[in-house]
Amino acid sequence: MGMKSDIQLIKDGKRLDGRKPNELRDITIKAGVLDNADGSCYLEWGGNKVLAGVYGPKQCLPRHLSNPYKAVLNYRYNMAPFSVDDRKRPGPDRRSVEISKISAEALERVVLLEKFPETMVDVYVEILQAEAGTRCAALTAASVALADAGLPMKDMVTAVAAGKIDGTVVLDLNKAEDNFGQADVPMAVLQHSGEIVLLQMDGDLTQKEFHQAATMAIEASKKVYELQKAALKDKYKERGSK
Amino acid sequence: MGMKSDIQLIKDGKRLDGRKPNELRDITIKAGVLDNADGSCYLEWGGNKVLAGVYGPKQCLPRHLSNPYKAVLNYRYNMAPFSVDDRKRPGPDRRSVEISKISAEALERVVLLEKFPETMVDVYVEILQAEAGTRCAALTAASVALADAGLPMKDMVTAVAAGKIDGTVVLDLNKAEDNFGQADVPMAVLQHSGEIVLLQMDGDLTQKEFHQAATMAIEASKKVYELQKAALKDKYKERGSK
Amino acid sequence: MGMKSDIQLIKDGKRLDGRKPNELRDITIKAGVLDNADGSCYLEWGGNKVLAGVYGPKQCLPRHLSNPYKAVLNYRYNMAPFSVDDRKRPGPDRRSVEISKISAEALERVVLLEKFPETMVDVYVEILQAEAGTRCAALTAASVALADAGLPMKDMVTAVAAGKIDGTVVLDLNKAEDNFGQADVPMAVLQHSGEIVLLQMDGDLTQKEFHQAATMAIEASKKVYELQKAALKDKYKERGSK
Amino acid sequence: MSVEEVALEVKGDYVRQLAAKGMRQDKRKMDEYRPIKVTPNFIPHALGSSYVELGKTKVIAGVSMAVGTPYPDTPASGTLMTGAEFAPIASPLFESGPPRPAAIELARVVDRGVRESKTIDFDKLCITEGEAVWMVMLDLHVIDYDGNLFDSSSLAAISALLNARIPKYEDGKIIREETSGKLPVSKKPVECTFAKVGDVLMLDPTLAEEQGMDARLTVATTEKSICAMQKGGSGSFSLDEVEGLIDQAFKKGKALRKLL
Amino acid sequence: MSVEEVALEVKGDYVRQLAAKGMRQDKRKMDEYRPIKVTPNFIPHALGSSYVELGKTKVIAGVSMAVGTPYPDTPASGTLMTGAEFAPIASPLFESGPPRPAAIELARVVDRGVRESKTIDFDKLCITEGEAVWMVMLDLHVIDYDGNLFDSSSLAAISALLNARIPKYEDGKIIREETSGKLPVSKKPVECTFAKVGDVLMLDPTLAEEQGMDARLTVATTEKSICAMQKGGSGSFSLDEVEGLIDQAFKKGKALRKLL
Amino acid sequence: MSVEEVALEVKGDYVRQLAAKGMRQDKRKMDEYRPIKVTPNFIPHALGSSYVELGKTKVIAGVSMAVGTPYPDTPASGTLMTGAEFAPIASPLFESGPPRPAAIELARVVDRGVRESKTIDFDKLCITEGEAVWMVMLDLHVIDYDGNLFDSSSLAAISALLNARIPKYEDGKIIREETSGKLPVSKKPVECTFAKVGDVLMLDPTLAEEQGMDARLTVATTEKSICAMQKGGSGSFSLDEVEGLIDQAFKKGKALRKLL
Repeated sequence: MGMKSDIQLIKDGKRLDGRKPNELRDITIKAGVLDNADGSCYLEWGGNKVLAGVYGPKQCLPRHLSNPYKAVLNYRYNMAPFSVDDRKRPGPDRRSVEISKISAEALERVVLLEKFPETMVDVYVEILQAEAGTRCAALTAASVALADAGLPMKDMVTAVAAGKIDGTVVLDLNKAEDNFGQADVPMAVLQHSGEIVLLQMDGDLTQKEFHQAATMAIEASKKVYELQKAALKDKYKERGSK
Repeated sequence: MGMKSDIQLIKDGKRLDGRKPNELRDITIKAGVLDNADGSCYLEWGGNKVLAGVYGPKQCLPRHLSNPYKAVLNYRYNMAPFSVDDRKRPGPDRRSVEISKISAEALERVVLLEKFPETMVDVYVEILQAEAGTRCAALTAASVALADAGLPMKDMVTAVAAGKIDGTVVLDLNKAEDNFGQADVPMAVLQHSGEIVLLQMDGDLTQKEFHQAATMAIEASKKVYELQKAALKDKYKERGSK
Repeated sequence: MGMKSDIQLIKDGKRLDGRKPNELRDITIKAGVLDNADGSCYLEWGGNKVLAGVYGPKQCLPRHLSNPYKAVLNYRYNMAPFSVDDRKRPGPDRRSVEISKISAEALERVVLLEKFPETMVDVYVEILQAEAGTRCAALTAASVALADAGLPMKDMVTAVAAGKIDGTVVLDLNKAEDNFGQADVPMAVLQHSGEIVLLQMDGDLTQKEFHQAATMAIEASKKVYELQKAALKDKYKERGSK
Repeated sequence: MSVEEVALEVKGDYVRQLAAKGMRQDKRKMDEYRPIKVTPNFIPHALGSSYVELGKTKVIAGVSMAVGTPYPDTPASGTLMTGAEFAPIASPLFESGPPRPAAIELARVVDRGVRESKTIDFDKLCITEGEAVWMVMLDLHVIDYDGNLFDSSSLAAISALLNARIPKYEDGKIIREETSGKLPVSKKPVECTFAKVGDVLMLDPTLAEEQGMDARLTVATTEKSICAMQKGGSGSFSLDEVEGLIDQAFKKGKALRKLL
Repeated sequence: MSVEEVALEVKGDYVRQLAAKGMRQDKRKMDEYRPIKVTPNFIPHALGSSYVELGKTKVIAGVSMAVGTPYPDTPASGTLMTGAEFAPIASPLFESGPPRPAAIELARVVDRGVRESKTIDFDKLCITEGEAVWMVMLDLHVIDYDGNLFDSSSLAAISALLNARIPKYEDGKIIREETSGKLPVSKKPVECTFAKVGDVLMLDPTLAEEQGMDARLTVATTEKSICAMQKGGSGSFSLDEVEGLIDQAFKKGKALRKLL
Repeated sequence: MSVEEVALEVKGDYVRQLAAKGMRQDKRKMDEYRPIKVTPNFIPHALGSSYVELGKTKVIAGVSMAVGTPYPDTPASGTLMTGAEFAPIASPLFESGPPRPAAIELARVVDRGVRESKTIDFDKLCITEGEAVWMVMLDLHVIDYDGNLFDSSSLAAISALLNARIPKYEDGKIIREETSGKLPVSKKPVECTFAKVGDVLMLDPTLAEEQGMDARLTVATTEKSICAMQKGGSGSFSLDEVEGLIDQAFKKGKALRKLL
């Protein structure tokens, strides 16, 4: 956030990539793309390319981490070395560890883990190409992959970010906006209950601006949710036609 | 030891910080300063600030390290990143590992570990501010923390260093003396038996000088021991008055 | 392989170190050189100095890696820090891991591991001085150490490399030939069955050249095999004479 | 599961029962902090430091500095790095070893509060553009752990930064004995953390309350703006709840700022 | 032993029974590849990339570049570094953590095929002799694993290198948005891997076939030469077998090269 | 507990019983070394090396050198770094992995003996003040372990340093094939290690004696001075005992020095 520059990010009410303030980037979602994983999802979101895979419920290893009341949900957000301009060294860095932690917590709210005590569910998300907003793209894809794996879920998790650029609250920051903008608010919302299960913010927002950003993100999440549902339907149709 | 310099470390029988050859730096000891630890001690020794905490006896983990005849004593000497001029990277370095090893061995002599088979006692010492002589300060504090934890002990471990600067044997080197001096002899002594349970030396000493240094350190340890005892008494008084 | 240079590696049918194309460097093998290891071998091959030690069969640890049908064979190829010009950092690098993997696989073919289910056999090879061809020297020594440990073996593993320099197929590349040559083919062969149990190649070879190189290496392995046998015989004689 | 973990679980259940009745173990109000004590410059040899007690939770923050090359995209700006160590001395629940997710999250959330408030003027930390800048290293050292490390650590962090001095730099060498002024720190971002236990929202959770909570929200504010937020835990918040907590964070933030 | 490992063991036994009758599970001929699909430039933001499907096995290769100092003994040559990650998304058999021996072997065998074929003209990657050269970093990312990672990964690798471009380098800075031409790649080395199951030699083993095999031979060829080989597994080959497989590798290599 | 560890424990008990009767397993006198054999220059390609056998204990020391920047506080002095590896080939008690406390202690005690005796003239290892100095890297490689690694390793270390040569350094490059003289080594510090078993003090403990001992004292001496000491083990020494052992160390040191 907040790198200085003379770049004007909004001109004549349009953003540099031509979007209106409350417009999402293009999103494509496909469920069931991997053969080994129990559930999977490939998602493109603007320039982001994200692959999610789910294994489980399965035996919890190492055993001493298992929980007698519910399944343990592990989430691994991982950037491929070639996903960013400067090669990302393999292995978890501090940023990945934090994103994995809060994303797991978001999913724990919806997956009926108590149905599978002593087991674990592994959610792996590979960021193949990164262009701002990967954590929301990853979590949105992971939610579809969990549903594709047939895991019982209370609701779908849909993640969208809003932010502030050139003093204006906008939806779904792209890379330039993320670098030179003034605030970013990644959120994840449950469609049926309206609950917020992931929320971060950094930058500079007044209470009013936060309200505007949060409302905008929640509104947009409905569109993303439709794409999540459609992806799962397409998958079942395909299966049916085979 | 032994960095070259033109600094004269002793002038007119006084050291740069005004001490006489056989004089200790100021020492303050307080027992029972932490809430979670079973026993604890905060100790200031010249510019050193040291915090010791003890947990145990408790279940020995991992189990295969447990001993059927006695408790295992773990000692972790750890420097806080901000304790030295150039930030110390977190995690054990080779120096810390060595100090931890010999300090554990020193304490094994006094704690009645055979009373608690299959368990372990964890001794943690955090160096918050370092200014020469931290291993002695740490071990002295650890001994108080063990007593504060109520662990049965044969004797108290009291550690003091002597050394040589400008050809003179002196007590308790400070930072400049440690850098530019000629020898350092950290020792830990049991007050009742006179046993030496920690002994290191580096630099250049004749046999005679060693005798002088060792005698000086043992003599000074008596004063430190009084402060250790007083700290424990104060703690009990405080408890009593609550 | 294939660093550029103006060096002529073959002159008048002779190599820089005076060898003919199909000539091995000097090889010395001694079995039973260590006291702790169950079997051991010290081998000099040109400028290579290699020490192999074998422990086992012994309890397989960690237990979950044990195999109910056979012993697990572990192979650790390790370069001493001073074995190469630029100090080798201790610990396995990627090259060592690969060599260890394929060398273990080569030995699995000959050791009757199925006689010792649930156990493991540890083969350690220390490269004390390295001068091209260490993986073949190491595997040849390891095979002698296994025999010295009394482990039942179908056959002896003998490893020799052939290669190409200045367009000519030659045996057993030395350091300059390895750096500036055109191909290297490390092989390990069983003498009685003629089976190839280790084979790597890098550089540039036609099919014909490969045939020539492989034949040359197999032929030379017979000489090395005689030295392996002699080393084991000498060991038994020595023992007998004690 | 260790004895300590079992005991903590029991305490967490108790916290939930109490909360359902609108009560807290230590009889605090829902929007009340435990006693707070800030001791700036606790480690006088360090360039900046502070020791904070928040109830039984105790944290030390220390500031170190070094000279390094700037990032290519900000060639005229100093840098900040924040680390947190959960020293095992602080709790039977901590173990030695590399920082676990919770310690990483703590360091990153404290870092974000400091960084995003733009309280440090990084441009003033430039020595030679593109070549040499001051690297500020902020280390959080937890020594006694009874919950709410976010608020205690961020208080210690900003307090340490406020008393930090920059050493002299001459001829490519750092002269630690001399100073070339104070670290340019202009604002006082503070973090307020709320736990949601069932339907109850409570400020400044203790360890037992953290164990019993469903979710957690941390809001970092300066006088006028929110500069960072972090939700944690497997529970959720409604947007109304979040906005209410932001409101509270602004109010409580003022009180915290007075301690600095 | 996990459920997956037990299941795989059973499949391996079945493969051996079938092979003894001259058959394969998926009815392929012994010298037949599974369907292969190569999608070059799959990660358009990367300097070079390719996505390869070989039956159910799926691998992405990506090329990154940086400027660094050359090795002292080759002061006028760029460098190549190849890494392979067995992401746990690819198989229940993979775990997170540092690269295991199999991943290291894969990276090194793919690297050797590329390097030894001299397909990259490293001299053209020199910027300033002895000071600055391009470092090519080739990363293999396995995302679905059903055997024969050698052939799929080396195909992805060479395909990614063939479409890789070099960013502009000016005044000591990399300008990623502009290009200073394509990576100088002249040949198309390809790798063919054969499994030996009992006495039967079969091309392109699936995961089950790898489980059931005694030994494995990988042969990397360019049009005219063998450039790398690697034997694996605890079984063995006769020299005749090796030479026969080299022969096949030249033939199959031609077909693979057409996919690039 | 492994079979080897149990066996060792039994041997340790036996050592204690013998010691109580004034005896040692191998019939040595209490102040007697096992046979010592020093083979300098054992690794001729290395800059310096030595192979030492002390009874069944076998250690190789090797010297490597590189050019690096000096420490800021000693800009005109070369540096020394000492490492020790307990290769698992040396004993069933050693495992692979990062150096354990015992290996670290060994390396540091050997390093201290060398460093504090000032036997290496580090000022002569300066190439360009503040910029380039020789870094001496001394590596201890234990290949057979039967106790008393301190004395055997320090002997190997000083022997290797005594035969070490400095490569030529020209135009910023190391020319290993040529030499620019010997490493400037002036003294022969040697270490003598004593075990205390019950009340008995014995020189040069074997592995079984180390197992049975209560405490250990290592004394490093040059001809005239003590240059390093290290006490180990959970037992203790009286000051009289320490002074007696220092006396012995001076006497035994003379004999050791003749082997160099």
